[in-house]
Amino acid sequence: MIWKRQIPILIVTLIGSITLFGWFIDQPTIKEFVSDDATQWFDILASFAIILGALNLIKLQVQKVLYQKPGWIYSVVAISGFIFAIIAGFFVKGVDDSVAQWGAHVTTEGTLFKWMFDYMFTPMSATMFSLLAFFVASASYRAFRIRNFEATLLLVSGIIIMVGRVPIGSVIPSWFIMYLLVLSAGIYVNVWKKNMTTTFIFVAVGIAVVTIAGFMAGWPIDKPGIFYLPAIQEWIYYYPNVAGARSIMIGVGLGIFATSIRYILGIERSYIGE
Amino acid sequence: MSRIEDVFLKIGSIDRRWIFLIIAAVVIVPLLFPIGLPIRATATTKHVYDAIERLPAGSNVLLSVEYSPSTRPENHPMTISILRHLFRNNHKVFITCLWPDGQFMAQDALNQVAKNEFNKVYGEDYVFLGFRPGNEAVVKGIVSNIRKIYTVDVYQKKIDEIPLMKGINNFKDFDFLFSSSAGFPGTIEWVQYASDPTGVPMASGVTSIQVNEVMPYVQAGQMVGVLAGMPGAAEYESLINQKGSATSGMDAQSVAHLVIVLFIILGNISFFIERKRSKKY
Amino acid sequence: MKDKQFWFAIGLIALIFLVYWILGHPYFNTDRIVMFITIIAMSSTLMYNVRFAQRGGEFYLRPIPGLKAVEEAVGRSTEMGRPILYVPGIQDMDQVETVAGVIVLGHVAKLTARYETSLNVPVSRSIVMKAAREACRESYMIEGRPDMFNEDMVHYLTDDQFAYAAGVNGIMVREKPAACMYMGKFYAESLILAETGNSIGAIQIAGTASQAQIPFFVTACDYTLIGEEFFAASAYLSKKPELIGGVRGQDMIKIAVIVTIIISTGLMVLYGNTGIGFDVSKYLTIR
Amino acid sequence: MDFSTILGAWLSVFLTFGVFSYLYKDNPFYKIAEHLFVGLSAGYWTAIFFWTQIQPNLFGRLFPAKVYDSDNPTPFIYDILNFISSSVFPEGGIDKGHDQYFSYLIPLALGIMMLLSIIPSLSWFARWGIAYTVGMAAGLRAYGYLNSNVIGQIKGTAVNVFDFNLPFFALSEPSIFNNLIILVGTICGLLYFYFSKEHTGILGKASKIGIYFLMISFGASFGFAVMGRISLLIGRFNDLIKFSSTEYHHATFWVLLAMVAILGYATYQDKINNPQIVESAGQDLVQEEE
Repeated sequence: MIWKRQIPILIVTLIGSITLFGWFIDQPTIKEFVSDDATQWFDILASFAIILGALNLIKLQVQKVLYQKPGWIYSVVAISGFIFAIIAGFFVKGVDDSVAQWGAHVTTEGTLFKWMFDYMFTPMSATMFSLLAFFVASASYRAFRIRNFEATLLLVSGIIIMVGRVPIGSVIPSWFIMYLLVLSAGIYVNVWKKNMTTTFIFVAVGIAVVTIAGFMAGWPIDKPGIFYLPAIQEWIYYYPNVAGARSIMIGVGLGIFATSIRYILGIERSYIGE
Repeated sequence: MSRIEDVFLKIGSIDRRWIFLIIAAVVIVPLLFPIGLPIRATATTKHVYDAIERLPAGSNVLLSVEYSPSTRPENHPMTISILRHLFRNNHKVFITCLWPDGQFMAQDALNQVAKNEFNKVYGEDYVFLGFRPGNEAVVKGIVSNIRKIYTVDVYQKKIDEIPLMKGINNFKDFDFLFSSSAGFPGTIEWVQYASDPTGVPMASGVTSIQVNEVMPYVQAGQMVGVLAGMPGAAEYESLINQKGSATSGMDAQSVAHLVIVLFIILGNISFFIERKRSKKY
Repeated sequence: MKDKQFWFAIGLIALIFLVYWILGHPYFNTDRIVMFITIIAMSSTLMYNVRFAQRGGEFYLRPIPGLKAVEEAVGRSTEMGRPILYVPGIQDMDQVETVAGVIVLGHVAKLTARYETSLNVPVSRSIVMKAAREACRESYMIEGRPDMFNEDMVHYLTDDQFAYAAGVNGIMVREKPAACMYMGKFYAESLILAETGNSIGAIQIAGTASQAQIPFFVTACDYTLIGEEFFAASAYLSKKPELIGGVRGQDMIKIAVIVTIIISTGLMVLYGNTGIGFDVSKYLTIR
Repeated sequence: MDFSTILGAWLSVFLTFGVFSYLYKDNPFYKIAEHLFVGLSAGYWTAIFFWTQIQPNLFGRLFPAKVYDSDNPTPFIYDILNFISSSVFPEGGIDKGHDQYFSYLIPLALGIMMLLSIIPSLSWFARWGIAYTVGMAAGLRAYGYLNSNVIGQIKGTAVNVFDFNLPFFALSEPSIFNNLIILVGTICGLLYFYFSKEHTGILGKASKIGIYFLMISFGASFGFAVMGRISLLIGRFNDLIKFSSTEYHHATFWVLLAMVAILGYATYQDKINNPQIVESAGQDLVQEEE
């Protein structure tokens, strides 16, 4: 029991407090250990953890094949992919020592490992991510709804950012946006007042005002600034967005601080499965 | 009026694979037949450009590459434009990577810019240190003693034999940091463990999805500026007036955005019609 | 660790530090003193609240509106006689969000036991399956309906992200649940799930702290527990003292942060316009 | 254009369309690409993390070339290892510029324990190594997040709000109005996540304003997320267009044609064999017409 539970907790508490108070110690030998050797050990153990993760992944696939679980034929594909990568990484370099020694072969042009990266790893990982563009498109059609005021605020600021951030946004004149606002205000007035004549008058007056102002100002594309999409977009993502993101950042920062302190004090023990 | 509403409802429930085809077409067509819309630089992109312009010639700049092929279309044009800008101003460039794939991305960028365009000398104008695992611990190690983490460069050549590395012991020996980042570890770790504790100015090029997480740092002055996604890369290409893949992608980006905004509006119109009808019954 | 021992230990450490400080605090990086004091103050606030909760102290935590929405959704499903679909995220139990997702599942299982509604929980990790089954069995026991619980309520689909999404979509389309709940850590597959749930007309309630997915859940679902709300809700339901104490401690620290912002702003305005006082931002820049 | 590049291009196009075929439905092409990716990335990570950290910085410090000629006990062990694998342990010691540090036997031992934990009965072996990484990460993050994400943000918000040589209102330059927006938005956003008191009265109004600021922030990240995903799709199509050129023997067209034909034929077969479950609900993304 000591080996499985007390010692890991002791390691977390010991290493955690050394690292935390290591920020404040100016003594050369301790500072050198905490900042250099301890971090080197961390890097080495992080590498072992990734390799362990990879082996666990493959163990899962091997079990699927051994117990003939449904879809085991695809697990054979996964295992052969793993073997191919191990061969390219450790056994077959593809070039002689003058071009690349062992170790540098993982990045040098012409090696089997680089070929595997360019023509097998890259297309699959890049395409996996680009699937999301299709899902976003179909979700924007079938799922993003203006259910309440908050969702409206979210979609409107999202649309302004999306259109204002790309070149086409700077081609749309601010007058076009003002006309759009007059029309949408007209629809709102119509729904609210339920009287066609007042809506008609409201829209007619609105359009007249915008047109006159336009002629007087000579229809500049980006004046008045508050209706020019790139300017609105920049204001939104530089001020209100920063305020919202900052309050989230502070909240998450305090959460991570609290979780880290609970780890160091041994209150939080999820890493050993409790 | 109700016939128009029926049409909207019918559109509202079409098979999602039609939407997939529309988006695919909307992206491919502008790539084959570019429109060439003008690109206007925004403030945060200009701040990065001005910060690098203000650096005295021959200063040491650390360029850290932490993205993978999956976000290459956004990050890679930034890395290439920044490299061009740094080499044009004759700065000394040091390259590290916090992601394993970053080594390949940096290698491609160096082949294209350092070797072919500027034919810079390896070991005197630029050094490629490569990837080290350990996430934020690597950043902390670089801040305290870089020579302990990198005893050899990416080509397994010893650091002591590289002339450019003379006098470089830790992060404070660099005059500026640019991180081309796509997530964890990346920009946030460079701010927390390198730039904030030492005061060395930094800027970053991030994927669009990460922009919101780093904007508070920009506003608080912990970062000089940020290149936000592919539009940010296109703006930087226009600032150093050397067009690249980001600029050519902007037309497709613009058209695709308009189509998605159209989808959101159409979807909500059919949503309102459904709600009005369900209220009646 | 009983109270007396605890205060004795704290007093001893404080004394040692004081003596060390008076002796000229060798090797102490003095320009990080503000950070040192902040860490000590915040840690002791957290520890005080956790111990207060462990000793049985009662805290008032405001009711989370999201949990009311969950109860309404279960009620609606019961009226319509259709099942409830619960997705505890796509990651493993080492993620704090998945642990919170399983705690909320326990609460939902109590409701489905009470209202005799069928519950369907597809998972993508084997350890999550074990934990979720445990939570459901326990809830059905507490509600006195062990007969209604069966193991297959919680079933494993696949580890792969998009194949899991395709599998859950198939369940939604086949069984047409009246309510879909997504509580845990999500990546891009959140879009596929929320969209199909929307197309079958189900009430959708989401809870996650994955910042990139919150905007999509907010627009696609009827109710969303945002970041800390999700953790507070699971702490509230788990009745575990260290979790409730943690929420309370963080609330206190949040108030301290707000007060610090207001005071520093006041000082900066005073100093900026009239020159009285000092430049606070110097103390807030810790090198 | 040598053969390996053309073969690579064709393979890359096949894998790209294999993943894209998921959009039609979850079919064997997608499953092959998906599982190949899972297996390949596991092997890829193992190789990269071994050759960039374990070999140079761990073995490099236990068997450095510097001590190889001296009368040190390690060369004897080293020759055995060199015999086993000359690529990992080259002749004359690992020459990465390290001195010899026996303290690195500790991370080696913890690392081997982690690898052994793959055996079910020894699964707890991994706990010591994981405890070290969890402990250090906690120590680093407690300071890093508090310094940059809390105190740094307080400094960014607490500025001289009423700085009179700033304009009162300006859209994208610093101004008094913008300083107020950030101050009020940050405080109200924080109050929204306050759980110890009922949100009524002033606190209720403040948290209402707070959720509006949060929603604008979520809207911005929504817009950026859509933008990022479209950029990735543009990147993929650029590659496909490149591989459709004559240099690569029009790889894109041939592979696309072959895949559409096979999938079309498979669906046609499904319709013949079992017409009633044509849209096989379990696997399919498409929802039947209501």
